[in-house]
Amino acid sequence: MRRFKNRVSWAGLLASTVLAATALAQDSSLPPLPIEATGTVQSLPAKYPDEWFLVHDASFFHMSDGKVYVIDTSADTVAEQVKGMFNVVLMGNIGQSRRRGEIYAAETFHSRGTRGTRMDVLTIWDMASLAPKGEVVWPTPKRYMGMPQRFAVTPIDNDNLLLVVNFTPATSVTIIDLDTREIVNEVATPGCLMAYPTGQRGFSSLCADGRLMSTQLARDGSLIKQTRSDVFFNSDDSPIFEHTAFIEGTAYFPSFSGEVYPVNMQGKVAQVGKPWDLVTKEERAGNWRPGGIGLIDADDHGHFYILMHPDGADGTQNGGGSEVWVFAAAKRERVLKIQLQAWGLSLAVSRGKKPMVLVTNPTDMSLELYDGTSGEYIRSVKDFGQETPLMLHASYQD
Amino acid sequence: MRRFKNRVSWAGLLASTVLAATALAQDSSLPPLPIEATGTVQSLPAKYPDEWFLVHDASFFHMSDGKVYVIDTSADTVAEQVKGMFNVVLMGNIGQSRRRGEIYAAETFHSRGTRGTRMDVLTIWDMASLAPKGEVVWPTPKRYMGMPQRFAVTPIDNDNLLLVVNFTPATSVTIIDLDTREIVNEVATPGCLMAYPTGQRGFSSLCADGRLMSTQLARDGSLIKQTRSDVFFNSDDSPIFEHTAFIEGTAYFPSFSGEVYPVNMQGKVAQVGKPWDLVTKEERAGNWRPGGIGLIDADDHGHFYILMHPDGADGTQNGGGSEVWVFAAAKRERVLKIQLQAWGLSLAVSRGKKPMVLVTNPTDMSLELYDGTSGEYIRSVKDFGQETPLMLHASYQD
Amino acid sequence: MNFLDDLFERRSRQLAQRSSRRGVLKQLGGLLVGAAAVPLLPVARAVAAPQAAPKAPKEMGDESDCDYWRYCAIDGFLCSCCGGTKNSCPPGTEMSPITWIGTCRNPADGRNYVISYNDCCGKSSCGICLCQRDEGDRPPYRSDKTNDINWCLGTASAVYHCSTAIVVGVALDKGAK
Amino acid sequence: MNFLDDLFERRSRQLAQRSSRRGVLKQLGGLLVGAAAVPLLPVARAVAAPQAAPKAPKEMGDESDCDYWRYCAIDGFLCSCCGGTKNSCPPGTEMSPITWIGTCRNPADGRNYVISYNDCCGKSSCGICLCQRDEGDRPPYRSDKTNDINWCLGTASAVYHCSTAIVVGVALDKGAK
Repeated sequence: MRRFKNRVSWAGLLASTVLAATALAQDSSLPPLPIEATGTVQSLPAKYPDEWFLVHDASFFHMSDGKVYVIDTSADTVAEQVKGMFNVVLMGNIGQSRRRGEIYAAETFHSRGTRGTRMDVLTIWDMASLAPKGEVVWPTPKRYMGMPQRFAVTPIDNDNLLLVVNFTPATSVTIIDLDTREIVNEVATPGCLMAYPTGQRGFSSLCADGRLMSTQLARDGSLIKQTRSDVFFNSDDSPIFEHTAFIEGTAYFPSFSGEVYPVNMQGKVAQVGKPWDLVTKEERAGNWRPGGIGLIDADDHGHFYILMHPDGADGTQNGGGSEVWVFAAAKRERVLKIQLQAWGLSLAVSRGKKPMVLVTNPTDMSLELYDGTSGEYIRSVKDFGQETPLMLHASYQD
Repeated sequence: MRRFKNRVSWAGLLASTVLAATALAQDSSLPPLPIEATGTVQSLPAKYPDEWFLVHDASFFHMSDGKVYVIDTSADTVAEQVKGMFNVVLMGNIGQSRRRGEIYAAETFHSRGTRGTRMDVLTIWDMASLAPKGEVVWPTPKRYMGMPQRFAVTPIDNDNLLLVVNFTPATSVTIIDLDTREIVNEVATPGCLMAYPTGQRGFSSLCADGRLMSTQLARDGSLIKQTRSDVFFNSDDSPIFEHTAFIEGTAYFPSFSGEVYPVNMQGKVAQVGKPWDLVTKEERAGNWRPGGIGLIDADDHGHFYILMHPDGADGTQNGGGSEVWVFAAAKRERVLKIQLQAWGLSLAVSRGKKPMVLVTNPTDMSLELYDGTSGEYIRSVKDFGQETPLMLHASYQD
Repeated sequence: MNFLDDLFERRSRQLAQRSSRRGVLKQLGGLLVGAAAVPLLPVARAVAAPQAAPKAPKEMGDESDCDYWRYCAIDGFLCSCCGGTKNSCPPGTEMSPITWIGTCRNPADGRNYVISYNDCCGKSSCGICLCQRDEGDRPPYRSDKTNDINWCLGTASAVYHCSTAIVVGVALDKGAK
Repeated sequence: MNFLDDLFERRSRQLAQRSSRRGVLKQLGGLLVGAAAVPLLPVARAVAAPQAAPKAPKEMGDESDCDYWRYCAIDGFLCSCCGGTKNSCPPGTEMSPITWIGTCRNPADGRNYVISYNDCCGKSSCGICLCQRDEGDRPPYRSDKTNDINWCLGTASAVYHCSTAIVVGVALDKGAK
């Protein structure tokens, strides 16, 4: 601290740096360094390793300059952790296709930065080059803009079709053919939002009236049928989060109050199962509840991970939690509690044999990595230029 | 500090806030609040008071989202200090016309945010409405992009013409008719940069070979004559800053080493006067030097204000200073030293009877206000959403 | 110790406020289908205060404070801190006509008022006085109650700047949200 | 005490680094007039190291550290920290062909090398490892020596992302800058 109170030391610091850099040993008999090529640009593997995450920094204070960083969480230093980035403008959303090696980003431009004509665009990023390889422009701008979501840009049908959620506030889903990169259809989803993959070629949406609506599509993206489920929750009194984790075709939707609704998405129509408790009676007395933005994710071993906080109340549901609880979904059993270093706002879980949990710590907007099996804290990812890394994605979101 | 270590307190904090808001006294016999209009938008005076400044936050970490805040430094709270803002995209520069009540911002857009077609635009902001009232588009993008400058967007000729500096790296000045809002000319300034108002209808530029080049224009913006001065400094060994303060038609250019060059800009051609020392022999021994970005500005009383730091060396010239020194220019006399709270990177001085000095403190990117007469620290302006407020402008830059 | 004060103030703000795009502005009505519609408000239009009334309508508190009564369901940057006021936009922005409605209790008269949270749009994040109060907030599928959506809809620009809180009536009952 | 460490690290970076748009990339030559030109470099092209040489060319230090020898005149975000390397761009960016040349001494062999600081362009500020070393920096009117200019010139996009430091030859003399 003293060095910042001492007003003359800063310049001195600079000067000493210079001296240090020239005071090393040297061997003048070494051959000179060769001339190096200019114009070299790095590339990445077409399929990202399990330890890599996509970190979506919506830049809440500079939304025109949102960023998605590709982060290798297995590395120790920021220079090794950061593999690259791309911009996503104005509260965008992303999706991924493992098969195509592509990342899809729904974003919005204005002809004069923050004003002028609005243009909604799906930008298709090549995972290996991190360069744009195509785009799809909305005929009328209407894409969903808000806090980042996992199921607002969703590939389905073995990644032949891409679904992008719209909100004007009328709700619909734009359907894009990923071979031709053209919009093939727009399906209204009255009163329902988001696009959770359902069956071979369909999706479900959560409805304000406490139902799920399942939409079946034909191969060309045309609408076959829309089916509404029975009412299974009350969005006033017992709301569920729009965030969910998929395990073997079942989507687990947590409720504000600490239950989880398993929804079988393997058929043409979502089948809502019986909810079960995430919390014990004692924990309920302490008002332990789920909370956060990207608050739930799954690993490859049948577990889902969810941010939990005590003293929950009306108003705490978006604030994150102090612990991550891990559940074996099929057994309805909690298998681990991870005490976070400070607090968590969003999380994502890596695929593969050794699940790792990456958590946004909102106290300093760093990311913290935890061992998903032992709960051990591994390391932090910080100082990567982030402002508000509000949504995390495992490198493949199957 | 304890409350952040206590992991359950955050939710409790929220809850108590809610309780506090409902625990106040009430009088139910009061008539109800009237229905209020929607759609109301505030406006500002056409001529800003002396205490107002334009704070240019180039947002170095989010340059697509640069901002200029209009700040009333006479107010105590951020809610009263912030009068409004507008965006300036990608390391823009601004100028002002008191007569027209306009702010000019040179900015750059790309058709896809950070990629696609580049477009350079001068946006004309109405000072009263802070809305854009016109724009001028460059036929070929070439405007100067870099750290913010005071003399890259310069009105001259009683604000009939506006000069905007270009750099490709070829250097030129685009001349805009402010009545018609059209580009009327582009004048090459080979080897010379910036546009310092000179004479009735001209400007001077600083040249790499240590000269000034003065350009005279006709009423329609066409070129009459360009005149190069003698060499008066060496840009390798005795460089001067491109930043300057105008006092009664004379521009004071500080040198890296602590001299100041008075340049009479009242005639058609810049006349370089004899340089004089800003530092005493003792101060020179301590390597007191000027430094910073917007490091010099003038008041209405013949004084200029300059950021100074001790232990100066090659490499410290852009880093700012621990003190502001005030000089009576005509007398070549230092009249005040202001010890800054921590450090200063840029400054601006208000017009009018009571000059006030606003300084960017780079340790927390706040602004600090000092009395220009007594040197007394008045208040800080902070928490206004700033990232890197690198250039400050008094509300009128005559 | 200004550095420390500053730090904790900042951490505090981050903890309390950055955790969500609080609804900023929200939408009238529930199931809007096909196109924007203007549903009926759960509002009894307040009678204008009589001119000669011995008592005047009253509010209390600081409108640049997140705890101010009108902000019970706001989320975003307070326009009061951005050159606007609690019920008007900063210069050069445009007020969104599509909003979310909250019901807040005025502690001065004990009444519940319907508050329309109109966003101001067309300039980027004001960045000042970020205020997150998630009371009654619901996920975005419940669009009439969500604050996670950008409500700069129906404006020339979709860019969010700050949020206002406008009294549009007295609530018929406390439950109306 | 992580909060404090963090704070001071941040302050330190701010003080040392944020104070200027360090030249990032700079331009060959002095008085470019009318159009971009490629002036002669003060460079003796280094002979490629002989294949069977008993000794190999050598560098020392951490290329993600601002103190690394090649960065003597750099200003900006180090591409080494952004998914690139000291002499290559991060994925999906484009290297600017127009650069500023610095002369840095390699402490491993005691030679002065001409370093070309090529910007990588087309994505916004990498935001990592901001490195400001103003040695030899001159104001923008001295464009061959300035680091206050955005050198994303001649690229498809003018948006600055990070800076590289590429060995383009051995300097004829120490004074060449």
